Amino acid sequence: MSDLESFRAETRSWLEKNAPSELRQKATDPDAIVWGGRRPTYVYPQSKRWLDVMRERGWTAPTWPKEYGGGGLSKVEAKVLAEEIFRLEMPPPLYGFGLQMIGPTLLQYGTEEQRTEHIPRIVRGEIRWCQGYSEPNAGSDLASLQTRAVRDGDHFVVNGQKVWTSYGNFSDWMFLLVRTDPDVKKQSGITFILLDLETEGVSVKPIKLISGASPFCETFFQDVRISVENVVSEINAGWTVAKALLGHERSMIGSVFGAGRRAKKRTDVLVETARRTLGEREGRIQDDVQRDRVAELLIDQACFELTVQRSHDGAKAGQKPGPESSIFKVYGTELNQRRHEAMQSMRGPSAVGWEGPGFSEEDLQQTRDWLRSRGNTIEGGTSEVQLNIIAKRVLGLPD
Amino acid sequence: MSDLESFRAETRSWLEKNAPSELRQKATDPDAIVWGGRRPTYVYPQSKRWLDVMRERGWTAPTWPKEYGGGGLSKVEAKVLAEEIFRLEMPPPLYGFGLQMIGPTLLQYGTEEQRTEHIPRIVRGEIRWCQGYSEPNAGSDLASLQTRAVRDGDHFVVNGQKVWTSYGNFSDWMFLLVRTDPDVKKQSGITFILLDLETEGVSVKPIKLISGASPFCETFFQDVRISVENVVSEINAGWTVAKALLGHERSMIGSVFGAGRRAKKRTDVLVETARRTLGEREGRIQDDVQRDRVAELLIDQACFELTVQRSHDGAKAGQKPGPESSIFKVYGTELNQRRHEAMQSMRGPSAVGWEGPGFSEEDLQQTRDWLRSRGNTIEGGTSEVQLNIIAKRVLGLPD
Amino acid sequence: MKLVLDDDQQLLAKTAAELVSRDDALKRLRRLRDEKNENGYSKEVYAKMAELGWTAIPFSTDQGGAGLGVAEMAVVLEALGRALTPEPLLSSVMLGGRSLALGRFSESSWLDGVIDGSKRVCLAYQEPGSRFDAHHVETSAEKTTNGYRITGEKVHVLDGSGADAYIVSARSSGDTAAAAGIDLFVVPTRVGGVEVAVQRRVDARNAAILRLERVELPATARLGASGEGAALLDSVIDGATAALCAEMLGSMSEAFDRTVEYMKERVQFGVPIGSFQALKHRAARVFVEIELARSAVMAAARALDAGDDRARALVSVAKAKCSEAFLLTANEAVQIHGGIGMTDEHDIGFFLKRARGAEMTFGDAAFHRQRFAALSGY
Amino acid sequence: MKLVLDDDQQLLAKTAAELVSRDDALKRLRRLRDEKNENGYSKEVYAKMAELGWTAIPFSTDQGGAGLGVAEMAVVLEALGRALTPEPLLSSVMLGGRSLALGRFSESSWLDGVIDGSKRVCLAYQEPGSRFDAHHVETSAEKTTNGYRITGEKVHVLDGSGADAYIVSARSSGDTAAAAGIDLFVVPTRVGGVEVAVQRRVDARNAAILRLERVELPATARLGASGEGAALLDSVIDGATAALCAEMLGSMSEAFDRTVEYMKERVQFGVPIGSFQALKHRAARVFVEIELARSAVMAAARALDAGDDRARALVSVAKAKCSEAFLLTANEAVQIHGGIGMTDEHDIGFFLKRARGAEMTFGDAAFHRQRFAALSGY
Repeated sequence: MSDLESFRAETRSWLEKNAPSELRQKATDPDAIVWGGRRPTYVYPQSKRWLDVMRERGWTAPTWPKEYGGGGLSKVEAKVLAEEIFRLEMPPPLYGFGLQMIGPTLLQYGTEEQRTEHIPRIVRGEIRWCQGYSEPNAGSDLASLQTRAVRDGDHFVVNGQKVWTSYGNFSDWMFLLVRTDPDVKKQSGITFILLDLETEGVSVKPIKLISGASPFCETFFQDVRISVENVVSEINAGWTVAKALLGHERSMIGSVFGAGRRAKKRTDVLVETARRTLGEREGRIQDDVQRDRVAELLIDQACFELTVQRSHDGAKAGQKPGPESSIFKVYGTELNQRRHEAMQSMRGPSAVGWEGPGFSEEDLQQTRDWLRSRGNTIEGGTSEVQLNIIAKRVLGLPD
Repeated sequence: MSDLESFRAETRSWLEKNAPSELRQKATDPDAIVWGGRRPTYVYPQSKRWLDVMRERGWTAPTWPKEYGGGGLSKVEAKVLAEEIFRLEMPPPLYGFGLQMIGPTLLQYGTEEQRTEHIPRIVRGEIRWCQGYSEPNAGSDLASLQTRAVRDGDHFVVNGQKVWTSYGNFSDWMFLLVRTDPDVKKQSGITFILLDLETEGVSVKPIKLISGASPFCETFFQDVRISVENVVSEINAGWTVAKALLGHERSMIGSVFGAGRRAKKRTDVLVETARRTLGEREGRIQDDVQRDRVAELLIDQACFELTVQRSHDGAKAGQKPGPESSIFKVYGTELNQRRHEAMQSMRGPSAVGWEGPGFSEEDLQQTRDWLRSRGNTIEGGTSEVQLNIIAKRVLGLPD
Repeated sequence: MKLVLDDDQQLLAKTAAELVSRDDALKRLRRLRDEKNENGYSKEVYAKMAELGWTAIPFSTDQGGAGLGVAEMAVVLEALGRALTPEPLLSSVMLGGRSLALGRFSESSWLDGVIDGSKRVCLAYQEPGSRFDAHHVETSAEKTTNGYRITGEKVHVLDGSGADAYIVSARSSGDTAAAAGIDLFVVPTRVGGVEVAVQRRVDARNAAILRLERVELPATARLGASGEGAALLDSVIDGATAALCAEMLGSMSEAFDRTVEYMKERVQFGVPIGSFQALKHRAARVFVEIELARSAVMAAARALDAGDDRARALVSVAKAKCSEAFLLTANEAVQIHGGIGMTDEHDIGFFLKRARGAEMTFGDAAFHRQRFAALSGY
Repeated sequence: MKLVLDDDQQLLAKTAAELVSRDDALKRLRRLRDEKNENGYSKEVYAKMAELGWTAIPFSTDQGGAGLGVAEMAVVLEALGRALTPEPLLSSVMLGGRSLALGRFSESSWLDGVIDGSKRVCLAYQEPGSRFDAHHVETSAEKTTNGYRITGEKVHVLDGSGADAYIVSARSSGDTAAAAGIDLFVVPTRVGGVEVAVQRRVDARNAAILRLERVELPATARLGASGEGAALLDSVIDGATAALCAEMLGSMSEAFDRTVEYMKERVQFGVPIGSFQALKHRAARVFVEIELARSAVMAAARALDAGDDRARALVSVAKAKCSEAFLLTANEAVQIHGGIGMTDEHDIGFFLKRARGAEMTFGDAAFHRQRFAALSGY
């Protein structure tokens, strides 16, 4: 038995013993997502146990170094672990911007002190992170951000405002971009810094969306003092760090609409909605016009998933990463919107429901999801920005 | 009986007597179009008689002044005449750029001598005109044209090249734009001038299109001498004349795809093609998906025709003309393309025919018409230029 | 048929635009929504509209109306649509009132009330299983010795909360989707067996579910001759559809104007975003679609008023085009507004929600394409 | 299934790209078209392809082939598609040859000839009434004492002019569109009763009409077991469809690259037209579509080679996507090239014409959407 095979066997038996059976089959259940933080919540009580056993082994971040509490697994081992978790259809033990975004960034750009302070707490889910990038006047043109940080001894004093902070009201720390030099080219005067949101002068206010939900916040800074030790990389070198992180965010958002179980579920929901609302004969959607539209969407979905797969396969085969993140972002989000528009059409008069009575829970949720989907092509870099990136970086078209 | 009623009665009886019966019902027959010129051709022999009797009365240009050979009719009388011609489904007695474009321009901008020389010959169909605007490096950016005209006494000496001259090889005179001052803003150094194509140094070469037809020519000028008397309006003021004429061209092209009998015929061809290629049941197109597409196209067609009508009704009611010509150009041409794409889809494998055997005449013609339609969004100002115009002039969006 | 506003129509448009500019309807709509107001409109503003004579527009002078037509109603509703005005003009006049008028209802006090704005009469014709087919009627009308006994459920009753009476479609014979066998009945809200439940719509408009449990009606409650119900319903809904299209036209025009304004103001990368050619071209295309929609709306209204053969087909042209043009406009409006367009605090989202609500009223584009094809004989 | 080229496939791609870059196929295609050449390809170039082993690719080593698959054929055809290369690799290998191989044809000299390039065998399955339905077969196969008697007409026979033999679908029983009752037969061109007429296509590719008048065939002329014809036809056409998609992918990639190049060169208003954002965004969208098409083509070929359950559905995904992406690319290419793109003298129009020709081969996007839906069970 090879090392990898024995690793698989051990992992499997360990999971069989330690993965709470109540969470199995819940891989895509949004309620099974655990965000951690100082005030953690668990919809399913077993989620806490699942986090506990996994973080003990560092398996919330399987490939991160052991010295910072990570799993220390090789890529192939981590893949085996993922497959075994997938086999049981377990949800991930922990999720969030700490694991997905700031953790890898600190491993790449952080000081030893920063890593020692933050990485273990991310791995253990003790701190929930959020992102402070956009501002009211710095959307697509992010580099024009105006939140000022003025040096005062060993501290920066920060004044300004951030918007579109996902779950800012539930988070403990924020990584943010501040302007430390207003007199140079806009990209050159930006610093990437870390902030404990319990610091004096920070206030957070949720933003209500057209869908009725409030997943984002505005964050205001009034004379907030941050130690210079919290600067990641150099002062005024924040744009480089931010760009690395943005590419990561784009693929995250794109891949959410891409392959895997979520995509499968989305496919099923579309077909089921068509059958339910338009009628079926032996499973065949009755309305030929809408059936054609469903097929068109699912062909595009298949092409998109295959492109995500091709990108992964290419990366594994050592090909240089291409413009995938922009492609995935622009296409994945628009595809999701087209899917929601199609389902609204299929649902007919039932698509106008906001609250009961007279509308099913499913109808109400689909209406809100449709409205939410309109934001997909705006957040994380608008479609227009992605198309600009493709035109410039891939096609080499002139400015 | 009012004057107008008696005019109608007289016109009707005159037409009954003089309109050759062989041409009745041929209002939309392309073979019934007469272009006139020094070497006129008549597919139907009766077309010559029809032109003769009409031009005697100046009714080839009913509203033009009698002193230049026109009909001298009022707008309402001209409308009555058009209705009576329509009643017999007669083709127009004469058609072309003389009547449609250069004639009205000379009436507005020409000198008395120019009018006396050219207008009567246009009315009588003795001279066929063509347009010399575009150049290989001056397409959308027409004002960058480079054909040089250098003053030499009472003449200009012209050197350069024009492209996209419609029917240049069948025409007698050309109205063209030449650069008379290369040292000022590009729009300010252009002159509008008239040229007899039999002048020494002019050569004309047809351009074969992807559809196989050659309705356009390239025209080359080598030391061509044109008397300064042929300048229309002032020297270096040609851009103003050209713009007036371009607006006219746009509405001409747009309205070709707009209302009236041609539109009706296009509608019928689309529905008939659908029934013929996809099958029908009691007239209903069998394929629901394509039927939906036909309905979508014909709804758009109806909206477009109604917009053309609204523009005309508005003009009659004294409203200032709006951005109609650009709207008609961009939408009418794209609609025609969409219609051709739809018919290609309906025809399936029969859509690939270029010559017989195995393809019907109708199939072959539709394939060539499809290819020809791709040029509609390029000629007469590209769709992109029209959209720029709408954005700037109508919406007031900044440069 | 002339596709221009005559002098009287221009005056009407001006009056309506003035009322709209004085009265911040969108603010009112937002407040009523947040308060979960059951009626979803202001009685005072509606009274003002009645005072201006708008509730009388499409009724003959014999009936106490203004003797005008759908074209004039369209002029007013386009102006109201600009501000997403929620007052129930469309429902009470074009649906309720027109049903009473076309059905020659004997008890004239109802139509009088609609015309002077003191009463609201709503049309209850949709059912849980009917989707967009007005001839899908499961509600039963059982003949009794003195009249009829009605049982069934109606949904999506526009402005149905707080109405004084309902025009209810019910079936005395025939299959569920047959045109034959349908009659329309006037059912006052206070009659026994009537139950009204408020529905909450995405566009914050007033709507209700109407449950009729063995509702006893006299024979005189029926509109028109027996069996005329389906034809009556078709006529009434066609008129209301043209009027709704005019409202949609106003709404999409406003959403578009706000977007173009925003494109001139919003600066990114040091320039107004309206200077970006890709956005310019998209805005120009939206503009063209709205121009086409305007022509279709004007034509449909005038064809209905003239009793033109093509009227029904033109109503379908208008509704198909307006449904798609409004959604396109609203989607582009939110996208171009960016993040702020996704917030409930900003008004532009109300236009997106209304685009969906209006699309699903009287048939969406797909439905009207099919209807247009059928009416055109292919 | 891995969506990457392995080392051997990369080498094959390189070889094919080299041949294409040396040989100006588009110029040849134009010349052959203008000469009205009946075969529409160069025998010398085809011989060169056979020499490189391309005609042997998808056949097992037992049969004298290279033991490779559709994925490798796709690599070669993508390269050929870049130059709109007209040589009959797809028809003779993927249609004719694969029919012989899968049908286990007894007379091995035919397959040998296909593999060494000395013979061309074409598939004649379409009929005037069949549109895209390969099971629509009116051509009759009447049983005789010694074999079969075939009568019927086949159209759109790819590369059918100058072929040495045809695989003909014919029906011995069943309704016109039934799968049961179809058989495939090998019909040498020189057999009595066979008449071939050249068809002229918009894309200048070789095609023919085949008329069979009481053609007498021995029993051994049948491919596979009796009644296997429909299944055999489906398999062969699926493989050829995936291969055609690869060719289309190459063609659209080339049309796109030329357009992007033109956008960088062509100056209007003092700047390259590629600096206009509206054109940039459109080019970026075309790029994305081509990327998606590439993934679908690779997946379909690999699924076929692996005998994957999803193979047929993936073939439909690929053909639907490639048909639309190629047309989109070609339409945008002509539009962006402007006037010059409309001239016969410029090459870009050949891509537009080929987009249409390829779309209508083996089913267009609408056909494959329906097939995909049916295969997916909805």
